[in-house]
Amino acid sequence: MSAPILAVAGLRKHFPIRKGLLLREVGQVKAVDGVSFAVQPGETLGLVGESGCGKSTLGRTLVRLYEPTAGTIRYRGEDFLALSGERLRTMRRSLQMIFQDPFASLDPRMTIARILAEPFKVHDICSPRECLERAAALLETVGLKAAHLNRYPHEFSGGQRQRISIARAIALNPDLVVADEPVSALDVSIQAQILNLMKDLQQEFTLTYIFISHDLSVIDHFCDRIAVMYLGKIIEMAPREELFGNPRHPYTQALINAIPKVGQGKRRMTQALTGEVPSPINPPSGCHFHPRCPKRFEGCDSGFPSLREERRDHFVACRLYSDAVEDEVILRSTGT
Amino acid sequence: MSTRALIALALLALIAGVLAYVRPQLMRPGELPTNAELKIGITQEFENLNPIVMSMVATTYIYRMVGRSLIQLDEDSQWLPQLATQIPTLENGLARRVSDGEREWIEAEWTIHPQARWGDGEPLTCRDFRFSWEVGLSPNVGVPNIEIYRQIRDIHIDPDDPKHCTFEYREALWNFNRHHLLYPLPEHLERPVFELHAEQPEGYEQNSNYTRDPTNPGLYSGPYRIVNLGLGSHIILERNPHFFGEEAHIERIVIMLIPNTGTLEANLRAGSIDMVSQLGMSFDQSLAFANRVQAQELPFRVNFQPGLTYEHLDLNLDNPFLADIRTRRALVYAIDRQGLVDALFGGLQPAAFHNLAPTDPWYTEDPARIVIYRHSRRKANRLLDEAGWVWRDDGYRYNADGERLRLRLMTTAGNKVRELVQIYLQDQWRGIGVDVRIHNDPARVFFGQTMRRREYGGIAMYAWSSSPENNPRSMVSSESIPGENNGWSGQNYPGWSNARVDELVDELDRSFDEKERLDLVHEILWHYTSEVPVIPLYYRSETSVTPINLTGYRIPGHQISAANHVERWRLMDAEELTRYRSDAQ
Amino acid sequence: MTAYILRRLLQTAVVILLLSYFCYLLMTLMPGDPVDEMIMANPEITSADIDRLRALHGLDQPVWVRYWNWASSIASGDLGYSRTYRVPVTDILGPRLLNTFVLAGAALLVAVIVAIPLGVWAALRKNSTADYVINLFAFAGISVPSFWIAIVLILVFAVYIPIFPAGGTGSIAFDMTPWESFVDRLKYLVLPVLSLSFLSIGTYVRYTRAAMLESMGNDYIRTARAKGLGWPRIYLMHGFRNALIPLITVTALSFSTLFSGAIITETVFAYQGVGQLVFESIQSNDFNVAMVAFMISVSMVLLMNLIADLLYGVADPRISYA
Amino acid sequence: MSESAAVPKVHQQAQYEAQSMASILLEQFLEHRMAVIGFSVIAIFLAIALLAPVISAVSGLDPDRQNVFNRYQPPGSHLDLSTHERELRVQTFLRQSDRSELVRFLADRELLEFAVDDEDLLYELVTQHASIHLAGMLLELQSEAPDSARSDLHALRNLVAEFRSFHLLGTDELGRDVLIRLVYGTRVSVTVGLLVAFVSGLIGLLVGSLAGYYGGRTDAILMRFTDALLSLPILVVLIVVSAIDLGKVFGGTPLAFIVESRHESVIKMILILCLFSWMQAARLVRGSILSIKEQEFVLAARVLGAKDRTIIGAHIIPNVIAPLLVAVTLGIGNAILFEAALSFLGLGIQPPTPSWGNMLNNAQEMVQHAPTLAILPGLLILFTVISFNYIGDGLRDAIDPKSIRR
Amino acid sequence: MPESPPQEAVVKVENLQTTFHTRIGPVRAVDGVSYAIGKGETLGIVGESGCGKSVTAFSLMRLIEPPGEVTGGAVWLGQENILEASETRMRELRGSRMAIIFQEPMTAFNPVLTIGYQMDEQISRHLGVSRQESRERAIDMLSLVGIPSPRERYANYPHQLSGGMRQRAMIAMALSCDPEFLIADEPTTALDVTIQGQILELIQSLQERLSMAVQFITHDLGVISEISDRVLVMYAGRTCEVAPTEILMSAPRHPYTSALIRSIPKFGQRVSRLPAIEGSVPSLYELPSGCAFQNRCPNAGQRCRDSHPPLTEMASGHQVACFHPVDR
Repeated sequence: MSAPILAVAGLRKHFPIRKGLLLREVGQVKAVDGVSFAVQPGETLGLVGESGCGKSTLGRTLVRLYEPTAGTIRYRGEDFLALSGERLRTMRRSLQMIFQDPFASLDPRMTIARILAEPFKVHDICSPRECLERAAALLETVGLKAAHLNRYPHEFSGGQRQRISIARAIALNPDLVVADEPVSALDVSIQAQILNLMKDLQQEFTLTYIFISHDLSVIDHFCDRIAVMYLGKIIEMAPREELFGNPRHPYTQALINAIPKVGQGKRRMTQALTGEVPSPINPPSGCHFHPRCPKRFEGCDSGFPSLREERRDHFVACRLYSDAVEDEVILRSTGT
Repeated sequence: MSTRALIALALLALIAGVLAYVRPQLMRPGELPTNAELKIGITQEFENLNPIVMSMVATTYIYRMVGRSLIQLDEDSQWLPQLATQIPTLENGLARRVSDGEREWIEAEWTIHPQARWGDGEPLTCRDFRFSWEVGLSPNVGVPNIEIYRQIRDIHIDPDDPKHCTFEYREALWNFNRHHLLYPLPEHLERPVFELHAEQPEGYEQNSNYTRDPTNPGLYSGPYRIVNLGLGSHIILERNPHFFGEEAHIERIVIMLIPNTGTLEANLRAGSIDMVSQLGMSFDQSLAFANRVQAQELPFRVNFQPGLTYEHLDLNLDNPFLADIRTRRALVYAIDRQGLVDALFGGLQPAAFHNLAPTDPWYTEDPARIVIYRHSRRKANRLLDEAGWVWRDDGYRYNADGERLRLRLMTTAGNKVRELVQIYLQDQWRGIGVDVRIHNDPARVFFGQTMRRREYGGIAMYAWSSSPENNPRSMVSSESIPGENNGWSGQNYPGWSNARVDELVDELDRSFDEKERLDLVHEILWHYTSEVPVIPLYYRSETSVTPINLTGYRIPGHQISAANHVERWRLMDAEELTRYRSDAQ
Repeated sequence: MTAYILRRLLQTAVVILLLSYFCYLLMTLMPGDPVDEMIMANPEITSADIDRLRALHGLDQPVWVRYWNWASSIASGDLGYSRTYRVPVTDILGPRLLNTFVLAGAALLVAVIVAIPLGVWAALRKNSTADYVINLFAFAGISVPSFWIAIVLILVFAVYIPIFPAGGTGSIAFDMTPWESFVDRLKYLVLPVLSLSFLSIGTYVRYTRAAMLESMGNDYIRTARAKGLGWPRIYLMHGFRNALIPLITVTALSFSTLFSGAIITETVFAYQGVGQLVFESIQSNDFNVAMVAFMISVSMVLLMNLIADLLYGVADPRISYA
Repeated sequence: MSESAAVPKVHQQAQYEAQSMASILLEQFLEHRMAVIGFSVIAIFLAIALLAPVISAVSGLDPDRQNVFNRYQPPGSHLDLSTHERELRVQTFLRQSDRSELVRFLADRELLEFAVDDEDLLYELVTQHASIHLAGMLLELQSEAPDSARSDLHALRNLVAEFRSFHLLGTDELGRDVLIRLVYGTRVSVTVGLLVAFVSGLIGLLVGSLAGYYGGRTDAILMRFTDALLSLPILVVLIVVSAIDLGKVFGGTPLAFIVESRHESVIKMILILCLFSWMQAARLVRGSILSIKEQEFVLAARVLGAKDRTIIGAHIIPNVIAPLLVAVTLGIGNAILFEAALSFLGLGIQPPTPSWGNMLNNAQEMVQHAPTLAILPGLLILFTVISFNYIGDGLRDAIDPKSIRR
Repeated sequence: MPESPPQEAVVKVENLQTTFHTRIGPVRAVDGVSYAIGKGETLGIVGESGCGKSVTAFSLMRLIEPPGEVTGGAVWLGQENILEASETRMRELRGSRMAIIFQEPMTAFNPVLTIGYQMDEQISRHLGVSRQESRERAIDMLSLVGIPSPRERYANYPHQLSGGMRQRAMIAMALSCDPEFLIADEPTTALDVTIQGQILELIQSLQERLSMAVQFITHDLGVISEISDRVLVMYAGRTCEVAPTEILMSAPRHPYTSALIRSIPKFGQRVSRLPAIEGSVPSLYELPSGCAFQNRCPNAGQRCRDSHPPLTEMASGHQVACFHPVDR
């Protein structure tokens, strides 16, 4: 088992809710609430969940766009959260992010040349002239033409912009890229192009991806290992075939069941999950999922079940499989 | 009406564009005002009419209609008794010089008019004067000018006749009897208030009947009394049935405060006021209005009367440039005062040679007694040449040190006439190479700070208004130069110091001989005009607009306003007016 | 809701307190003081007199002492004494306040009545000639100097076509019936109200138009059309109802502008209102009057802000004041 | 594996021409008809303002030259110069070079027998006669003049020819030409407007960026302060503040030169207006920063490791500038209006410096006697402000991100 | 269950053309689309963004606003060509005989009016019933779409409901006047996958109960294949292919349809690389002459560049607009 490139333990990100004259904290949005996992070099970890489950917050916390409330992030064994200043800036080079909205993620007032040269400028890597050359090379790497360099983002289609975003993310030769719903804003015919591009880049630059999406089909296609999130917590995590072939958690089962499947013809949608995702400000007691769970039983409403390795590399947090309730146990790193 | 208004609004832009070429339509006020009511417009704020604390000019104007003082000045600048029956003088024996060997003072016998009564019928006696004197000396009452009361050491009321009393003065001054500013207060109404609040600062003013119950008829002793008072808005007067003098002709007088001169004029033309008092239009406006009255035969008369107000320039003698008398004289010579008054005032405000007004009995224009500077740019230039100021190509003069002859000219901001004159002067002095910079302060800053502390650096323009036969001590005596030593008192703002003049002002106070006083004054004037600490400009004229049928009206040209004779005002009817006009022709 | 109002009132009170000190400081930073008024009126006043009067009025004390005295007397309900008019401030302020409310209220009403239909019309006929004309009118409204429009109004309606009085608050007469005096007051109000509302009309037309355009571009308008609703219902209940939300704020917040405008309007028309009084009292150093009027206006503005927020909540159910 | 094989080629999108941001904005701005008209008006006014000295030189009109005997003349008047002004000119004429031959010649012609000395000859000559006659007289003398005096005589005749001036818009309360004063007034008013808007935009940018970027307590304090200032009735505050004497504020400091300058009141006006007109801009900047700060492109820059300074400079400021520019443009109009209002009340620009506002100051009471004096400056203010407002409107439309995306 | 062409069409669209008059010139957003939907049938319309599927829906409701305009064709609702109907008549039809559900339930509801009010105005407008009756009906509809405690929800504002509930309310409102024709314009795109399932189930069950004709618009091939009887594929404003769902999904004939189906990741069918369609959808401003798909099409020939391929019937109910259809 090789050393994980990224190991996260007990990560929490709570957003305070402030109110009143003195802006006192009256509550917290527990967007990420005790998440632990590890990523092996070169693999693609999928994070899947419905809106509001905290997957994007988790992604942003991983690259320290948000400072976590608690927990640790170790990058190649080094405590990423302890870094600051110049060391942090240097470390950032190997940890990049791709954003969801191809329209918002490019500064509308910059040319593509400036956008792509920015990573080099920020780290003072090369002369302006060389920056431009590198930017042109990047553009070609992601399948655009160097001639596009002096255009503005608004002159490109969504797919092209997402290519530019990807180009910017890989500019500094990162090891790990967090991709936050990189294809969900794109047309179906463009999705495939981008997914293929990302795959190609992964091979070419031996990238590790953390791929965040709400679309199980995309996740299924793209990821090696998948973590399912619900209200700030990982409730199931397993390699792809294992998870989809043998989902254990009732929520995962319901999710898989809800996916509309192409080519199966008209069918009656049944067994759809009832109810909706509760608010992360006041999550249900016990297992957050229990109010919607078709298999709930007595006891599900007290103590959140801990994430346990139910089978090899298959972790589930559900009382159906173990009575263990979560405490501050930090999970050992897992790997293939 | 609203339809008309709407249509008019739609045409607004069009009308505005062509206005310049449209001859304004004549607007005739409906009918001539009658003796039933006269509406007077003023632009200056007035306060409540407590005579002892009033300090605004508009208030004194109005007060003259509702209250009387001990003596008065008539339109010909003659001192006459008003509430008194007679003015005591040394000559008529009612006053005498008294001495206890150490000090000398005067005692004078005053008798109040036997018919004099307050508006509620209560007799007006020496007690009321004694009471007002008491109040005036109270440390908790904000009397503007305490000297009026302080000069009297005591008032002894005849125990048998409260209408008769003796004033005991502190000093023996020749002008002891000038009590035109000594007003009675109705003791029967005001004493209780005063006694209740005497210990509290401003307690009397705040609780006086003049403040709390201004329409109480017992507060007023003049031909009119107040029936309605809207501070900052209007005041309505009606004939006082208890007035002891001749009965007023006009039944009701409404005084409306319209602070904006343009609006004032529009109101006059629209007929919502009949008359504009002296405290109304600006001079420029009056001039233009007079032309219009003539051209369009409007039923108004525009009155101009040169007054005691003397506009002048103070030269700061601490300024190194102005310390040189040649520079000062050059500045006088360079100004065409006659040209100034002709051009800006249509010649209706007379040019001044010195500080005394033409209506003052002490006035002189005799070239043998004063120095007269007739406009001559050449003389001015020569003087500056002599003083070492040489022309440079930029059109200004420079001294040997390369300093430009630059002076700051200050006046009260917002006074349009002064600002006009200022610009005129700036232009005139540019002609002799003097660079004059204009810098104006708001009036309160100008008088409260700039002048009082003599911070004006170069030249300051403002006016003095003094009663006739007034000792100019506070303007010319070296003791009156404001400074630390005298607590910034006095109005010798130029900082002029002349030992002989100091002697002369002292002598003037002590001289009881009219002829001798005249000589003393003229000697002061000679020094004053010769050394030019001050450049006289012109005497301000008071202007007013009256309805064409108003008779008995005259602007006196001194500080006791036309309203003093309000009971003589009369509005002729149309027939009488025609007769009057044909008589005049 | 109550808690919210209380909290806001508390905040407002703090702001008013701080602003009052700031204003007091500003006032005293102005050179000169009330006694200087007397000096101007009376050249024969002596320096001793001046010092005596200054001490009498407490003007020789340091600023914060004077502020403290002033503030504590205000707190005890005594608004002070006007040195210009020599009466209690309440006596002079009361009627003026009423006049200004009448003026500002009428102007606001006129502005709203004129501007909102125009704005809605312009929005519904976007890019039509009517839209251009209304826009031009609105731009003229926000661009014209208010004193100038006042002068032009006087020139046109009081001088050339003399149908309205040139200035003043009302005729001074005894023998008017209540109806006559009402009409009389109305006549005096027309020109000031016109000139004061001109600016507001411009502002409101622009905001109404923008809000209406924005509202009409929303998806729910399409829903309303898809439901088969008639145009009046779509415009009013769906379009305008939503445009109202920003408008309420703008209207309430324009109070400050209206007050500033009132100073000019009242000065030009010699209208006896607070605006003119503030100007006069600042000019003549009548601190008590100026401060009280000033504080009233600031409080009004802050109060209007609060009311705007509350109305916002009424108009928009999405806002809650928990 | 090779890139070309792995990465699908994207078709060249021929439909987009490479276009700079500025040209896109320009194109969109040009679509706003009123904004273009407004811009042209402003351009003309600016040109007039810049060329004021040239206009003055060409027309021979001077904003400060008085003609006090010809006050309040209606538009289209032909007037003679004031005596004083003529004297001044002769004085200059005499100082230019030795004119003794000319003076002697004129004296010989017994035109000026009463004069005291030679120099006064000319003063008397030019002040005693109407300039039309004078020019005729001098023309007649031309043939008789000796060679030595001929050129001087010619020069004198040219000088005299200028004594008659034409006043297209009439004269004001001191007989000054209204047109040229309006031209110079444009200078002052527009300068005040531009400077105030620019400086308060800068202040607003500073305060707003501090508040918006750092947030928290800095934000709370700065914004409460801004809100408090906004709740003040601005005109009242301006009235109070304009009474404060700069001389006392700057006395003894290096800024004292301001007080000494000819344009003290202009500078004071600018300072005062700047102090109280940055709040809207600050709020605007703060608002846009708050939204831009959360935009993904800023997050992306942070992930790249960009420093705060870089992010502010490269991403936030450029994106804030555009809306700020709109606010500044609209602010120009407001500043001009405030300047005019204060000058109208006599608290702003002090005479003799002409500004549109102070030209109106005197005009109100004379509105019935000289309506042009009241109408013209007001119209200019209206046109200028409305133009700036339309330009602002056009800019706002142009920079609207919705329209940039097409 | 094999689908047969509808015997009696509730709605029939013939050669619909919708044009937008833009600055650059007129743009055909919908160009000659024809189809018919029978009672109880669901027609799925699928395509990428900008292909004109929503514009088709709005054209049918005559909700296109300037600068857009329906420039040709006919839409028969029963015996009536509604493109020629007066606006007054349209107002009667909209919301009563034909209704639409929008993509984003948050913005489609007026935020400042209660759900109940917004339903009432439609019910009382079309059914002319009393306040009380319309209220009862609205509450009935709310409970019909599975909203718990409908009486309370009736008085709620839209923001007080969750996304799924809002969409249910939207459906309740659309169906409140018993429409015979329902357009669902991407009704589940904004929803989470579990909620999407619920909504799809609801639409299905309601359609069965009310036997409406449903036009279901989406870009999601998974959704479309699960809900619709027939599918119409649009590309750049034109129809590429119409076929019964199962046939289309299993044996698409148009190269675009075929590539599109292959390019999406399908759950449980793993491939190492997705066969992507190269390039991107051409802008409507600069459509090439001939087939709009020519630049991305592997089969394209000269003929494709010269002229539009007509929609031809390949098999019963299977029409394809292609000169070089994919062989199966």
